[in-house]
Amino acid sequence: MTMQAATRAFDVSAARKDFPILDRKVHGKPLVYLDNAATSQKPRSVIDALTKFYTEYNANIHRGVHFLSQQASEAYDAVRGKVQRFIHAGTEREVVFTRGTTESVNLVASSFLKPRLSAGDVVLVSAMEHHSNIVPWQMACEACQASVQVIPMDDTGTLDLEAYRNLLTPAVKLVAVVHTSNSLGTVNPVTEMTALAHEQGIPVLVDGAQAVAHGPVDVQEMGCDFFAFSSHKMLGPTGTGVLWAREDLLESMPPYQGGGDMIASVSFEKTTYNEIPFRFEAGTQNVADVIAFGAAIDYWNGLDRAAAAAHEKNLLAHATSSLESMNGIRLIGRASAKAAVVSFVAGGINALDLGMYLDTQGIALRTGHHCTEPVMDFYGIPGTLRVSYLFYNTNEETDLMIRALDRGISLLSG
Amino acid sequence: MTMQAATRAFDVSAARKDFPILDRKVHGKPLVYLDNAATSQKPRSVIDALTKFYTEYNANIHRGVHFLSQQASEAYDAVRGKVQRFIHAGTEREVVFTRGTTESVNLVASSFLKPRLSAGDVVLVSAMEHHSNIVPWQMACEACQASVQVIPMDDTGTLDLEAYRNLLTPAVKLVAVVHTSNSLGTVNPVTEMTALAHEQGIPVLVDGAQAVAHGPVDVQEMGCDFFAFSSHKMLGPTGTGVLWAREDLLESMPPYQGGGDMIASVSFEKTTYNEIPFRFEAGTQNVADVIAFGAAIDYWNGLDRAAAAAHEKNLLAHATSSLESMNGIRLIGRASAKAAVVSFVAGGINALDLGMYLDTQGIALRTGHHCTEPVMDFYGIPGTLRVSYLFYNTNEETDLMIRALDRGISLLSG
Amino acid sequence: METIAEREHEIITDFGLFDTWEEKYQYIIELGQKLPPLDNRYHDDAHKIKGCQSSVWLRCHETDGRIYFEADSDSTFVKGEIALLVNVLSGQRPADVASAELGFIDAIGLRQHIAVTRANGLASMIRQMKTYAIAFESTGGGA
Amino acid sequence: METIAEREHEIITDFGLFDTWEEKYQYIIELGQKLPPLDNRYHDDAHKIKGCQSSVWLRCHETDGRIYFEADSDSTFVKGEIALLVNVLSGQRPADVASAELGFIDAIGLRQHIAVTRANGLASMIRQMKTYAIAFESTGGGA
Ligand SMILES: Cc1ncc(COP(=O)(O)O)c(C=O)c1O
Ligand SMILES: Cc1ncc(COP(=O)(O)O)c(C=O)c1O
Repeated sequence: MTMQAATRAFDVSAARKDFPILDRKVHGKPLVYLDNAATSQKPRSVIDALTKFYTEYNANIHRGVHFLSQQASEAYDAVRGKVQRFIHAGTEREVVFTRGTTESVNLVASSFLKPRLSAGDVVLVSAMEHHSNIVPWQMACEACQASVQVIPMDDTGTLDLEAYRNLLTPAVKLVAVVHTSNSLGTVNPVTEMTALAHEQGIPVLVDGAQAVAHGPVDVQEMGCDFFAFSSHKMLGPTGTGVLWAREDLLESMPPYQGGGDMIASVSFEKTTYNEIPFRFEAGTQNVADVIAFGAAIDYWNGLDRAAAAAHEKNLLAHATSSLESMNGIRLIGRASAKAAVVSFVAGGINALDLGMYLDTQGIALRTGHHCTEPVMDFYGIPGTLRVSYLFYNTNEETDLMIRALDRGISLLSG
Repeated sequence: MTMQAATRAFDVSAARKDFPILDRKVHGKPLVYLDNAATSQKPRSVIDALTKFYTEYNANIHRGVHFLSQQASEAYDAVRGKVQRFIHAGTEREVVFTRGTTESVNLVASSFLKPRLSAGDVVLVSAMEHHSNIVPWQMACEACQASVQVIPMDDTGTLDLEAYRNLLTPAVKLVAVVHTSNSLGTVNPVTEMTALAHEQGIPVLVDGAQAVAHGPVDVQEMGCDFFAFSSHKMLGPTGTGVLWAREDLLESMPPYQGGGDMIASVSFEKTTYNEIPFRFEAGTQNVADVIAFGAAIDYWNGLDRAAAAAHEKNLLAHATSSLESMNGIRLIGRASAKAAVVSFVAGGINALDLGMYLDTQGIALRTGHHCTEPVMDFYGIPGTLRVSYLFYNTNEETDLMIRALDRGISLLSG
Repeated sequence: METIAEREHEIITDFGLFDTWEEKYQYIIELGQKLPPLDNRYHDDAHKIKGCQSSVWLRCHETDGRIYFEADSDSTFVKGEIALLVNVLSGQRPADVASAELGFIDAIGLRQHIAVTRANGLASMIRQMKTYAIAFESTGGGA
Repeated sequence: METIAEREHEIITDFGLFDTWEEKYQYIIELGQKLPPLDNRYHDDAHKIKGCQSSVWLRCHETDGRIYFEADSDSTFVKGEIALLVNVLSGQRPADVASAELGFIDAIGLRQHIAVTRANGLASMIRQMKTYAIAFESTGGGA
């Protein structure tokens, strides 16, 4: 990519036209959707893919000899290749469809970690993990008298790599770290962190739930062993997501759930399992949503991602400086490498009250702990307000939010 | 319901109009869809519910203060009540949303059975189970040196209740039995079987994957402890389904997967879990599909189910007698209590070859073991051809299938 | 002393003046800001209501067969909701509180607008108020 | 002896005569019915191809630097597919078989019409044929 390409302006109004929901009103006001870290909105092509599937070729897959089943199977199977190319995986066989990031992490905790875990062992996570990248490890560790240890961060929300290095002891059986934090916006140096873990022979899982929507991902370059993400946060439907795992590790893992399609043959005496990745996809697959997820990847491929990233950088800079210039606002998370996510608290004002006021103005943002309670405990706050952007957002939306925030703060201080 | 109501003719052409896909052509011929046991087609209202969600109120649920999140949360939560009423459960708290039947069974195997299983214990399943109601038990038993034992059936595909009685020993920790067999059509006496198991204090899981589309279900009347089914087989979207479990059992079960929304609070020192049923729904829920599943239940509620059942009975009778009158056709599964599912083999002719020929005629049926390999082993056949009906099918479709079958058989015998 | 139904009716009439959710929200915030504070010594676990996303403390006492509520929250909006409940239920007979249906909450369009977690909080508050009322009905004791 | 490309071209021409999938299906069935049977003693595990939904047995031998295939299946359609492959690959030089791209499968519209499980079966057959060819290339042995 040339500098030229990267600096070509992103055509945000064209992009907005692809997202039907962005035209709607809320409480009589135009919707300002700034809750993208919770879930993204969907382009028309994704919604149409669902309609097309159900009106034209809905069928159960992989075992049907008839045309609809064939068409559905091909469409479903083709998405595996799309995912492979999207994250630059070595082969399709490394792509497992799951319900989403949470299930991907649970699958690794159950099929990879648990059989390798003994008393005294350690799973290393960072201080800014989402509950979905904490609780599955706690559950696995509890069952084996192992423990979860924490890579500390500083007040800006930056991980302490020196401390991390020292934590990489032989007891560590896995490092599980978030690529892009959903509550702080921090982008962690996962490539470097993976390399450090690998020096000690420790495998690494990267939680990519937020990362995939904010820039290209290359799992081979990153070097990690597992990469988990959700369709719904990257323009696709709810109900599906991906576990990418290195082929040799996946081969070594026992199945997670049992049922149809994950078997080679079943008898009451002896059941043998299918090959990877099918071994990990028991039961009727979420066919429609996987196919629509494929449409979401097509949408990303049609987007000028460099320009979109530059646009998001601009959104982040504008939101940060606007909020900084307001009285009583304290930004939570000031890492130098940050995605377009801004958390803040407004003096002594209750975040929910303020969030509700913004809602009366049609502005959707999130308040609370964002499923990262340990982060809130770290900062000694019950929660934050969080604005989180995607390429279809505008600085005008930020300005509307800032004005409403201002009014809300005076109302609630009164 | 009065006899009058039950015998009012079902308006099948009106019903067909609700299913857009039934108008399509395959290989230039009108689609004849007789693969409903694999998956059902979807009424327009279900497809529209998905579109409406994504174009009007897509948001992440349960933690959002803003209007869209609120609207989505309410719509999602309302489906729990719909499911409760649909299966006549005692309370909404007993309804867990899963990916489908397979995951529901795995959840019970992992969170209910495994902690209660010791070496020498037994899980009792029937000879006609779907792989999804075999493999999860095998996996759990293998981990605990317990075993899966089998309730035998006779040549008609009817379970041997005398043998069942004798198998109900103190070693049995769970009975898992299919309500309606997907490969034989047999409707098992699950109420009676549950009562017998309960006399010995043994809990019962009923696999309702096929049952829910063929008649009303009342889990309280049935008396079972767990009931599992899939949305996609009952007019709803792929990717969701239900585990119903008796409240006290569910309360006693540890979580299945860890992550967002299934927790009460998380810290690195101590995590506490949410109450039922949320404890079992980790991560971002399949919001859109659950809501569209609700639309499917609405559709069932708007249907004259007694008339639909009578119509299906008629379809079954016609298909059975038509196939019986053909040379060389052998019906597999001749239980007296049968749903509208007919499996058969055609002399020495390869089922796949015949299925492919029917496909050239636009006729979609299934060939193979239908994820019930032990049933095929029992009959000593590699697989069957299977036609499976839903209320929107017609006897004319059966006639088209029979004529094509006739031509296919002569072609392949040549 | 007005009945519960009469008080609910008044609130419904008040809210009838507002066209938008914004106005209702502001009115509830005002009610919250005007709610008399609960003495600090009652901000403890014994008086805390479980199941609310915000912290809510509730205390009540009985005088002459009537039940009186005082409450507080870290959220002004929740205080406004409490103010509405206190307005309707405080000073009523325990039996009437225990059996109150509180249709005004739906009538003023509160439930449609507040997030589900909030609605659960509201339900928890109501449940706790009724629990107190039932306790008074049978024992006449304070909490 | 025609080259692989020439044989593929002929098959593509043949299939060009058919308008519908039904006709193509029938033609493949006819080819399957005409495929010379494989001697029964080769219907064993050593000659069975893994990864096919139907049972498929494949055997080959070399004469004068050319490789010859014989095969059988319990499915007539699969036998038809085998007949197409045998037609194209039997009697060719091992090196040519090993490097054949077999574009005719897509060109005659076979892949779009056969179920994915079948397509995998076809892929397994081709893979096995090429494996034999490679073995002959290096060792000249029979299978
Ligand atoms: C009887 C029976 N049980 C279980 C299943 C598994 O359901 P699913 O694949 O939707 O999880 C099916 C359908 O495939 C079935 O027919
Ligand atoms: C960083 C991070 N990890 C994990 C998750 C869990 O993803 P999901 O809820 O889609 O399973 C989320 C989103 O909720 C997230 O932001």
